[in-house]
Amino acid sequence: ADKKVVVGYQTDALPSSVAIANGEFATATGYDIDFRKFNSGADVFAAIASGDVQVGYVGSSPFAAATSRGLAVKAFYLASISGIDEALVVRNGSGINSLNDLKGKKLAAAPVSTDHYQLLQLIKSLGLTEKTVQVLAIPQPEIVAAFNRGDIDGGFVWDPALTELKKTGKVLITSKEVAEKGAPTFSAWVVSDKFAKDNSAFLTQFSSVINKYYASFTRDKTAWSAESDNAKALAKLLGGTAEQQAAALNNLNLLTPEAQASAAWLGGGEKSGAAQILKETSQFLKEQGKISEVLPSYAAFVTPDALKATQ
Amino acid sequence: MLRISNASVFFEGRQRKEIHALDRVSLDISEGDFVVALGASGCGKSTLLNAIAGFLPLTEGSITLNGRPVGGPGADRGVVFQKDTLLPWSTVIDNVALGLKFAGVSRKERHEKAAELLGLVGLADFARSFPHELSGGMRQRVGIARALATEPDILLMDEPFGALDSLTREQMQELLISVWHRTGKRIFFITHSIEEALFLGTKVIVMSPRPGRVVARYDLDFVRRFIETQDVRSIHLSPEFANLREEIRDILHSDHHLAGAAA
Amino acid sequence: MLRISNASVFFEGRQRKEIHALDRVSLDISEGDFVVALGASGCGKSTLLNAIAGFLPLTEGSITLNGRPVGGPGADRGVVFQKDTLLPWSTVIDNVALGLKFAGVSRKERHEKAAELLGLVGLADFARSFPHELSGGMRQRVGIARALATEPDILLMDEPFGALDSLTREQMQELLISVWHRTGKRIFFITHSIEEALFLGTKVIVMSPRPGRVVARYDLDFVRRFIETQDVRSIHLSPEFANLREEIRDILHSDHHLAGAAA
Amino acid sequence: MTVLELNTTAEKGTVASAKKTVRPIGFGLEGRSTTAISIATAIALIALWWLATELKLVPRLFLPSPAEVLRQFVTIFNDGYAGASLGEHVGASLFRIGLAAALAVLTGIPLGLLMGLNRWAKGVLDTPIEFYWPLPPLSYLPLMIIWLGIGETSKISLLFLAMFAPICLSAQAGVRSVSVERANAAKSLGAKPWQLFIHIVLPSALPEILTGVRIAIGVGWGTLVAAELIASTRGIGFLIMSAAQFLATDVVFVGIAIISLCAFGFSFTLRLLEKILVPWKGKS
Amino acid sequence: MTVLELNTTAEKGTVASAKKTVRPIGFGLEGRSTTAISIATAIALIALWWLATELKLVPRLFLPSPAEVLRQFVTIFNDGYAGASLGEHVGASLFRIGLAAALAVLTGIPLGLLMGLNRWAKGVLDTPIEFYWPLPPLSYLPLMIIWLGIGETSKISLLFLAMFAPICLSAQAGVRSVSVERANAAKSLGAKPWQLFIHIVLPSALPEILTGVRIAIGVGWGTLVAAELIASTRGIGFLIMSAAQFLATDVVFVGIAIISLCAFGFSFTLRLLEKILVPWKGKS
Ligand SMILES: Nc1ncnc2c1ncn2[C@@H]1O[C@H](COP(=O)(O)OP(=O)(O)OP(=O)(O)O)[C@@H](O)[C@H]1O
Ligand SMILES: Nc1ncnc2c1ncn2[C@@H]1O[C@H](COP(=O)(O)OP(=O)(O)OP(=O)(O)O)[C@@H](O)[C@H]1O
Ligand SMILES: [Mg+2]
Ligand SMILES: [Mg+2]
Repeated sequence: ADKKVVVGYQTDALPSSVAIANGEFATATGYDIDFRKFNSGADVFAAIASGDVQVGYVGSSPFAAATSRGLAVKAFYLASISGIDEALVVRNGSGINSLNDLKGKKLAAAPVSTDHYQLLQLIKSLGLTEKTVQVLAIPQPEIVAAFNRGDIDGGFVWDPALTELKKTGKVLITSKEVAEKGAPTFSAWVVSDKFAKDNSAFLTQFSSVINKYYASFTRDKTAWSAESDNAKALAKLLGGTAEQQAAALNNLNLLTPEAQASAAWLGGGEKSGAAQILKETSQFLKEQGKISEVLPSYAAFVTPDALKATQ
Repeated sequence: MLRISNASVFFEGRQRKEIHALDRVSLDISEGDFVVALGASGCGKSTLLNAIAGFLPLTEGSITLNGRPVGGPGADRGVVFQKDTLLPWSTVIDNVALGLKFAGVSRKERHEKAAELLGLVGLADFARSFPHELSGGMRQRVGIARALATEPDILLMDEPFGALDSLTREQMQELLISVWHRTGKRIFFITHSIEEALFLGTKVIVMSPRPGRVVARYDLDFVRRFIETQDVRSIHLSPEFANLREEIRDILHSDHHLAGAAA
Repeated sequence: MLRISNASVFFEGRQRKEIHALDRVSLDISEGDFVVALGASGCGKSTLLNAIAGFLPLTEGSITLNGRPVGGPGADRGVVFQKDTLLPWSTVIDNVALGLKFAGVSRKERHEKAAELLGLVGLADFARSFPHELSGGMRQRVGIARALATEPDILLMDEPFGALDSLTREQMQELLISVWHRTGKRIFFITHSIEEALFLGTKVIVMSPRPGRVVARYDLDFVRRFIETQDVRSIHLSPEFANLREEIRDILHSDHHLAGAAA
Repeated sequence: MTVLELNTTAEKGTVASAKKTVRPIGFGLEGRSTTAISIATAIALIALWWLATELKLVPRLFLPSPAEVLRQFVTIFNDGYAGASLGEHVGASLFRIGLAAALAVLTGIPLGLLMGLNRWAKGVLDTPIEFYWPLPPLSYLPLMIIWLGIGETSKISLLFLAMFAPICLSAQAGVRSVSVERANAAKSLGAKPWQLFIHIVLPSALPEILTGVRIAIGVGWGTLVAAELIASTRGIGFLIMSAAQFLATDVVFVGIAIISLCAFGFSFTLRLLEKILVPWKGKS
Repeated sequence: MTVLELNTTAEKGTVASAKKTVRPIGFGLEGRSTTAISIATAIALIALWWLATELKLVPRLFLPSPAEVLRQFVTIFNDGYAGASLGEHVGASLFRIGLAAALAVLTGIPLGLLMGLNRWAKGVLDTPIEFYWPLPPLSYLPLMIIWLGIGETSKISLLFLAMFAPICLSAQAGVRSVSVERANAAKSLGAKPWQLFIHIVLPSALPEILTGVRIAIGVGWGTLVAAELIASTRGIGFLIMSAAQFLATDVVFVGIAIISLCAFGFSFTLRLLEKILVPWKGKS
């Protein structure tokens, strides 16, 4: 393998992560792949901008922030879209029983996560503002600590924090439901434009590997149970326990390769779902004063090419 | 009474050799005594003084003050050091008033007292100067004023006049004699000047080095004679004085070629 | 030749008053001169020495060495300080060898030289000790050995024998005279002992304080007489010596009540 | 041997008053001001920054131009950022750092001195300090929240912990530079232990303590972002983090500039304090 | 006035050799060991921890019991964690800290001393140091990634920056404690500027420098997690953060314990170094 590539990933549980652990991405593409773990999408983008990382896994919120600032990257594979793997959990005894009780409460989500975006969107859709509902942007371990202590009333989180919060609280609304209310999100594999231009074959093979694992996951539930080798491999790679990983996988909302490549998600240029979500997210972030510009079109940041080539 | 009995001190030297700095020295300092220690450089004078002051434990022997063993330093024994130990961050007057401050004397009172003492040692003009702005001799005089300020029972003075010119030295000697005479304080005084020792001491001990021991003791009354007559010159020129000077000189010279040179 | 012309120094004192430490002092130190400065405490002796050494700029006047103005300290002028300036982290022998180290002399050679000098000042046994393990007088002798080690053209010595007992002092005086005689070095020497000044100096300047100025100068040859006869006692007892001593004594005493006391 | 001159008349008559005074030639800097050079350097650095952005050596995203940062500063100054005005951000951070620093100074100095003097104090306190101090604040953030909540207490505690150790360590080291002779002199003048402590040990150790405080304040600012990760809604650290997460580099730069300015103010005060409190340094 | 005794015979005859020697009564601790007290304190603290978990004062999720942590340690020791063995994690962190510390010492000490001595060095370097040093590493982490990439360079640079300033600041402060007289003495002995630097300034400033290095190493460990946030694949900071993401508090505690242990090792070495290098402190 004389060609080198550095890929940034995060600790999300995805079926394809097993291929990171067992080296299948490398064998399938023939590239020397250096996988690096990042803690947030913002860090991934910083690394892509430095030129040290060519391919990365990110959520739609940091993606929107980065592209709005002019970073030349493209999403070539949608790893997942809003599912029930992320949810707003409220603390027992917080007095929140429905969405109507949120006024005057303290809620939290991890900074620049899609959760944070969805939580803010949710509040807006309820006709509330950040003046009436306090939204704290804190990392997940800290959310769990503050939740347990009773300092916050709810948290919009994913696993393992989700499982942890559910022990003393209940799910108020899931990410999927918020998406249906008009604030969809996704997570995607992105590639820097520069690298994409000369390495389309790599991206195709990379996508094929993901496809293979996603197919296995939808087909064969026992191969992905808590006792399975796959779950153990994930735990070893990402941390946590096999049970945590298996549970997290089950809450994913995955798209088929065909659906992704269609005009609805990546193939529709400006009208494709991913580009739309980016634009909406950017608009929202601008309203929030987090970013200063919204581009007229986000079509340049999505491409169905790699996926089409796998079919 | 301050009683030193059989005091011995060994220091740890280089290469595991001990340095025998003080060898079974016995000495009593009673009410009204003005004891002067004389001896070659390195013979243990400062070591003896440090032990009395409580800065140094003895290897053997004991030092008691009015019957109780000396445990550590205390305000009952005022010390004038061979080395400059003024506080660089305090003005001269505050340095002199330091002991009074420790004793809880009010600022006004202690400054009055300190100013008076500074006048006595000829530094009235330098009350607000800092020690580093003084000459070596002036710093020494500040140290003397500081030790006098608290009026300790015993004054321990380590070559206090070593850095002074002859005139200032004579004036300081007279000042010290008058303080001693007026208050009846006990004084333990180190000097390397035979004349000074003879002129000041009611008891003079002559020490010799390696190991540091007392080789001669004298009871003298030149100082009392001075108090009566106030005539320095006649004392210095008296035959007894000259004879004693030569005698002590011989003792010191007979001992060693150069202090410290012999093993 | 070292030429001091009209050197004046003002220090900034407390409350914006200047201290006039040196007032238009002129002095030449030529080949073979042994110049001794004598005067009351605080009269500006150390100030003059510091200016020659290059530690202190002049307010007015100039100091030139062989025609070139003195810019700062240098190895051509060796200094023995009034204060202890030994390096606490070096052994005695390394302290003595410091200047040789600076000059790039090999370790073996400089230790040999330093050991020899330590022998001369009577501290051969203490080569491996640290300064804090020495007595005050011993430290002073190490300082002298250190200044001699680099064989500077001019030796500037600020009360080098102040902390020494009379015996050691005499031995050190003789040592210094022999060094001076053997090498023809120029020496500028500060002392507060009239006898020492008369015995050592070929030129003696007498200074008086506030402002510090030269009030008398003498050309003497007692030291040369000593070199010929090696008889200290006869010099000290000679009538010329006694007369001069009284004369200088009178000059010093006539001046002030207590140096520094007058405004 | 003759009296050469007894020039009591020739040389008497004092030189006219109000003379230029001299000082012993110092060592190193001794009073000479470096402000002009520092300002020149600052200007040069800003010019370099401007040049780098002008020549597009670095993508705008990662090194905004001075003009952009200034513009962003004005915007934030007028409109605030992330739900609070600039004043509120700065005020919140200054309050936290200031309070934590005050607490660290008030506890760190006496405890450090005590540890330098007393075997028991040293033995008992050494273990916990050596243990907690090198721990990365990020690693125990959740613990701080569990124990102290998400309010000001935990943020200030975190800052306090970061600042306490450098102060305490330098106070300890300072005690070792008290000369034995000076302590002995004070004891002979009748100093009780607490007087020795206040009048000898403290001033002797002061230069080292002040260095420790300067370092501590730097460490404190450095920990600000970590502290304000704890569920903040305002603070400069919070501002920087929110901006960094959205790759708003210009806002990050505004935050950095503000921290620099504040830190510079602190540092300036401390230098002044050093000049006032320890003018004798190097002269003892 | 008569000679009382000339007891040259009575008192001569030396006392038997190999006598107990004495030392001047020191100040503060002076050599008395505090190890026993420290160990007792450590044991007491662990007992307290055990008790707190036994009585369930804090949820297990946030304060695992000593036994659990020990068990987890054994597991990690045997199986590694997050794709690397324990040895690799520790090795990677020690390498980074060690290299950064070495660089900081090698540059910080000479530059700091130079800044204490030279007006130009001070003027030029003061600005950038005063500027960067209080900046929270987390705030410029993204910039470091962008400028220096995600390799070892950016991690080591971050640690270096954190450690450089305390060392440089204390070296600067150390210069101010060089006594003018001592420097003058050396100059009169013919010391060239660089000799003055090496033989007088450096040893005089050494005690303060060593304190600075101790503080710097603490700061370095404290910055480790931040440094290893940058796309690491191993390192104790990485281990802690990975574990924290999964709320694996027992693993976090293992990481904390390892950091404490390593830091203790460093600190111990430095104390030893201090004893060897500056035995004269307080005696000059
Ligand atoms: N750095 C300084 N700042 C202010 N005044 C000073 C300074 N150094 C010396 N002086 C003053 O200058 C005068 C002369 O001091 P100098 O040290 O030259 O005296 P000296 O003749 O050496 O006295 P001694 O025999 O006591 O050492 C004194 O009045 C002293 O207070
Ligand atoms: N702390 C120490 N460690 C080791 N040896 C020491 C220590 N202090 C003093 N000595 C040794 O003890 C001996 C006596 O020293 P001391 O200071 O008592 O002499 P001294 O009579 O005061 O001499 P001087 O007149 O020169 O001051 C010397 O040989 C000295 O080297
Ligand atoms: Mg002595
Ligand atoms: Mg002098």
